[in-house]
Amino acid sequence: MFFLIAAFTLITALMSVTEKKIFRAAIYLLFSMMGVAGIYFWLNYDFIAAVQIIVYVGGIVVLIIFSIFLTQQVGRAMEKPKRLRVSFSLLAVLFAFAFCFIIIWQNEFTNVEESSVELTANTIGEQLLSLTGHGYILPFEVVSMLLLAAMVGCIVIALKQVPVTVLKKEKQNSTLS
Amino acid sequence: MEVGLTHLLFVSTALFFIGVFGFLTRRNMITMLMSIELILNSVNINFIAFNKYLYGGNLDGVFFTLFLIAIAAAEAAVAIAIIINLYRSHSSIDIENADEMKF
Amino acid sequence: MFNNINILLIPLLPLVGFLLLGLFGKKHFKSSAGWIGTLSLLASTALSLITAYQYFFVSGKVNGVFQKLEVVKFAWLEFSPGMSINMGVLLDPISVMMIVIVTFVSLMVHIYSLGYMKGEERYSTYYAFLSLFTFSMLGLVLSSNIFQIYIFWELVGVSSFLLIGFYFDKPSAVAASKKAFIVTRFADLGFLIGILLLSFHAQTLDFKLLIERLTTATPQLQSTIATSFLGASVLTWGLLLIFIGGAGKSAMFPLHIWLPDAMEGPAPVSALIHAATMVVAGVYLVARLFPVFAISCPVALHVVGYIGGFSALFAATIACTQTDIKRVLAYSTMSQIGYMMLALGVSGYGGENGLGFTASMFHLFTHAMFKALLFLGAGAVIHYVHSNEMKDMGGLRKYMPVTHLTFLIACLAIAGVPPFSGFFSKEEILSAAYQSHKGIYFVALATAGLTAFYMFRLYFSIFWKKEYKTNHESVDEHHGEAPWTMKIPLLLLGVMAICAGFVPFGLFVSSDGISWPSEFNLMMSIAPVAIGLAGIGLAWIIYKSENNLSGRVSEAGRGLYQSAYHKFYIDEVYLFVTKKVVFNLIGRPSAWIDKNIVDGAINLSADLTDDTSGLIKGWQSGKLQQYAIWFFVGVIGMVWLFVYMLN
Amino acid sequence: MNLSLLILIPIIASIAILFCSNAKQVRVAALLAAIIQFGLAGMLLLVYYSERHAGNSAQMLFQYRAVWFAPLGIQYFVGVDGVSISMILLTACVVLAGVLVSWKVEKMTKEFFFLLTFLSAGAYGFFISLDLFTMFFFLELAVIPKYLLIGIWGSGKKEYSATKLALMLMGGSALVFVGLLGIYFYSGISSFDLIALSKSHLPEGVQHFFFPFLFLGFGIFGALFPFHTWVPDGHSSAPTAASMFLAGISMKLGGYGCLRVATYIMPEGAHEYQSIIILLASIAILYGAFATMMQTDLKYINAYSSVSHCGFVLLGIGMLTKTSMTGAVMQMVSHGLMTALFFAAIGMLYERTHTRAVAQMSGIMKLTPFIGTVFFIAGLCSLGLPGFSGFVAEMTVFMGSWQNADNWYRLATIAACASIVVTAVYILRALGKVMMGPVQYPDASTHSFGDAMWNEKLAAAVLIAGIVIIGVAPFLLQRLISPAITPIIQNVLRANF
Repeated sequence: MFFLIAAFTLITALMSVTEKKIFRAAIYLLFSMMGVAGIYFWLNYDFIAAVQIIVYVGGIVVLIIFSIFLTQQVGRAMEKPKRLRVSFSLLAVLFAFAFCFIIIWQNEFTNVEESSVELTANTIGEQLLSLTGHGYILPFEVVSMLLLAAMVGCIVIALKQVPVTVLKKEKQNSTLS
Repeated sequence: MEVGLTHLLFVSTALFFIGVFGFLTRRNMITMLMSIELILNSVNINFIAFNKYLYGGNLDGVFFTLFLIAIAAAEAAVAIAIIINLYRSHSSIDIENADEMKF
Repeated sequence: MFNNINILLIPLLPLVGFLLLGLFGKKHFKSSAGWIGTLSLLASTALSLITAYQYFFVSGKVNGVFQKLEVVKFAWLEFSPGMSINMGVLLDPISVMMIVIVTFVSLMVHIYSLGYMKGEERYSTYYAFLSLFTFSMLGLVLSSNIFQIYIFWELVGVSSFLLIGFYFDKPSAVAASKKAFIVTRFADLGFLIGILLLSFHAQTLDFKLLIERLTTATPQLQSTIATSFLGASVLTWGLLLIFIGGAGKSAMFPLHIWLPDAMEGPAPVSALIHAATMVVAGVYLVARLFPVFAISCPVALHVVGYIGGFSALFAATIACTQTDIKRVLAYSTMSQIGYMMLALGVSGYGGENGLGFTASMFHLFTHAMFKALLFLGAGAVIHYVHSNEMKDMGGLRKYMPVTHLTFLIACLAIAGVPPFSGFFSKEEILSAAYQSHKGIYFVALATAGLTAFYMFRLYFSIFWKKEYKTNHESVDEHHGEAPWTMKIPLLLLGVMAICAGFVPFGLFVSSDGISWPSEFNLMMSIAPVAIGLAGIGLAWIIYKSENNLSGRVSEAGRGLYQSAYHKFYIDEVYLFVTKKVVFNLIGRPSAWIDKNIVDGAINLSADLTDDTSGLIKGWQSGKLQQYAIWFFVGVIGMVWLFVYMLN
Repeated sequence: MNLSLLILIPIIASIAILFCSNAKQVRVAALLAAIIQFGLAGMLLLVYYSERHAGNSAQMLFQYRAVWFAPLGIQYFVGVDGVSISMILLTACVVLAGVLVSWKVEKMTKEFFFLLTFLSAGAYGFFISLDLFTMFFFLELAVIPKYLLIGIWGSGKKEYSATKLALMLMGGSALVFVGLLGIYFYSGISSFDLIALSKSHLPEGVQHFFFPFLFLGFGIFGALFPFHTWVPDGHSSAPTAASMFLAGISMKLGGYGCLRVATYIMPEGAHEYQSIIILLASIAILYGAFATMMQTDLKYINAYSSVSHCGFVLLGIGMLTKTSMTGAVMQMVSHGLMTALFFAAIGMLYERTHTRAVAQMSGIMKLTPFIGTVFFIAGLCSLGLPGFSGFVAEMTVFMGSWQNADNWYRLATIAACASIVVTAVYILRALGKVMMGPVQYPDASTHSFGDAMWNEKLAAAVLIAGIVIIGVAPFLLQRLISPAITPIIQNVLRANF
């Protein structure tokens, strides 16, 4: 079962980065995310898997698709990447992958403790909001702030009207170059 | 064959490098963003796998994953806002066209 | 004892005059400047005469020896313990003699200038400079410290510079003043290094101690003398370097070139500075250090003698051919100073042996009187004729009786005709030379003849030769010979030129301070008088009336005449050295090197930085994915490093 | 006496200048500040004397210490001895004269005077600091405004000159900083305290290694050959007051640093590199003088002569005798006053003739007697005429150098002495050409040839007074400086044995 899910995830991920049509790439990404969620399910981390599906599949990928709609004619093939760069990147990536994996392969992992905690939404929630022990209340707050900041930032960036003069200047620049 | 930590790490490493490959070769900013999402996911898998196999007694990996997902969401939102803004000014989201920040 | 305030006032009064006239002269004392200067100097003269009387006749002698008295002394600048510039007043026979000469001649010149400089635009400035010069000169002769003398040495140099360049809108005057300053500065370099050398070995700068330590035989002195450098003892080097300073100021060959050009200044200035006082500073300096020269280092003294003798003859030769009357006098001055140096050079130390020293000082004294008189007379002539050239003069004796008379007295004095003053001093010099060095004696004798010849050439050319035909009819009606302010100094100096010779100089000035009666040696005086009269006779024949004898003589010795007329081309040699060597071979390359090599290196480093940045700035391409690749490669590389290299 | 006032007043004044509403207020504020500073400096001298007279024999008087950054041992630590006081007096004179001379600056008056005043704060701070870090801080403070002063108000190729000056001086301070760090880490006391450092004997190897950094770094400020080339370009492009500050004060920062920091703390290093210092200094003296001979621009003439004169400072320091070091400090003061006067005179001339080329001027003395006289005095002081400060300073350096008995060093001294002749040549050339000679402007009325204005007269008077006082009564300055040299020379002597 794991191998199936893993293969599915990797293949869709690969398709997603090589597909020429951007919309299809986004769809492949969606599948890849679901594959990752599948791995979480397989590991019995249901809660994480659910969050993964909700945030990634339901949120981020949809956001990406919207932005594609906003900026692109859907279905048109994207410009091809430069062959030199592709081959160079491929070489580098393969080498690095081999390198990293050899390190991992050679490493003996020793299990420190057995899984003893029942992973339910309840335990997660309690520990997330507790002040003592392994409580994560502070990071939780920080993340909340971050999300707020990100939201505000998004609005500011996206809504800002670019001044006309800057536009003109940039046009001139582009025509010049 | 017993599925172990190494297998999971293989998946995450592969995913990571697929993301890197995408990041390096794609010219469209949205697809580059998608590659970054793949990279982030591979990190998440790592966290979860280590938590599961090595530190079963704790939930730290889980929490990091949760936070990462939250941050990824924020990051994606900001990135897309930037991309859209860039699209407005440049009428393109090709990364090759956005090279004003040079010498 | 002495009234210190009086002595201090001697140099300070002119200083006050200078400050007063220099700061406020333009506005407040435009017309009265001359009188202020003259009066302050009159007071100064009176004080110096009083001082001289007190020193020579009342309290200068202790146990029959004239003492070196440090009347005033305070530390002006202390370098290190023992080595300090002490500003002070040193009274000894020669300094007392000098202050009398300086104040007297300066007073004469001040009075004379009242008439001579009347109506000048920068009248007050002129008097300010004169006062400055007088102050510096007095400071120089009264110096108790070798560095103090250097300080005033420089100050007289600069006042000479200012006065030569008084007519500063005349390019020739500017050039002459520059030349005078730079040549003497060059000589002063020697002086300075000499001071450094001597002071290091004597461990003091005060004359009294310096002379004492460098003349008493101590192991230290022995080792100083034994320390040799380039084949001569350090002491010799020091003294010779100091002599270079003196030679520069006293226009000894080959540093004489500034003196003839210095005649661009007003005539009274030439009389004061370039005849009577400043130019003898070199002689004074050697005389001041005379014990050191004579006792510890006779070699250096011989050099002084040779250079003096050569300069005397050399300058006398040139003087025979010059046509500018002030230049003739300038070369004559150089020749006479050479005489004084010569006398010092042949002198020994103490008693009878010190005849040369006494003679030199004696000649300095008489020379100051008659040479100042000659210059002032020449000034009166120039004032009258408005020209410096002999060819514009002639037959002036009828028009300028007073000038004629006094000029004649001075000429007789310098020619060594008895009983005028020059006769006595020259006779002493010649006998001193005869006693110690026959070669120098004959040089001196020849010079005496030449002196008589060229002086009377000058005299006849001005006052006889031909009838005076003036080009300035209208001007002549206005002024007669000269105003009385100009005549009085001429007459006074004339009297001095006659009488000065009768002073029994040996009683006052001697090498070791002990009076000794210099006896008059009749035998010794025959030769110089004869040769002097011969010179006068020759001049009489050639220049008494208009004829072409002079042309024929110069034609006969054409080569010699031409080279003497061109001052033996010394100026040209200097010009070559300065223009070609110093400017083109040192100055220009230095400037070029600085601009191109030193600065070039700096600019090169800047350019290199610029080029390098041009080369590598392409890396900042702005292309995100390039950055990513490098980042990625970097990370991999670092991991590689950490995993495989550092473990 | 509170030394911090010396820094505070210029800073307050510069802030006040920013709030002034018109040019006149700006000028008055700057002048007031300069006068107050001048008064303070004079008072400092008096208080210093009375304190010394009362028997206070501490090395540094009026110390004030406050911790600035405790973890690194950085303090704000000030105090003065005779050397600092003479430098402060010099600074006060030059600043006052500089403000007066630039009375007529029209372009961006407020910014100009702000920068001038600010610059002076840097200089004062540098001279009173006893903590090396504070000292370095003020050193930097005194560099930056110069870049702006030259770049904005300069003339000629000002951008080039300003950049060159700023870069070279920054390079110098970088070297200084390396040296400071070396001292800091190897002294073993982890402090920048100058007094404490001077008593901590740095290991010989450390001294040999770090001395060049410090000396070279400060040497660049002090126009050490061959790093002097910022001097001619910077001086000639700078506006009058900036030239005065540059030559009168900035170049002294270098000399002061070489003496107070490099030689004082690392005498062993100074001894090791003595021959090189002396060689470079005597080259600078002679070669600067010869290079001056060929210059045709008045400001270049003075700038190159500054190179030559500052060589005396380094020579005096390099000779490592008490007298020569005293002479070096005297030369700093003297040269500061003299060169400021020279630049002021050149500035005044330039305003009237609109040229600085020697060949284009003639007979100025007739037209503007006052400026002519000032020019003469500056020139005569420069060629070392007794009665002016240049003479006593140079002679003290010579005497001191001669006390160093090494024959080669004596040769260097003779070479340095020879420069007085060359100096006479170029000064007299300039004087003869510019001041004397026939009047070249037949229609003088069309040129705005007035004689000096009140501000120019006052500025010249301040500087001339300084020059003459030192020249006539050098013992005043000498007695101020000489005791302060004693600790330095003691360090040097201790290092020798």
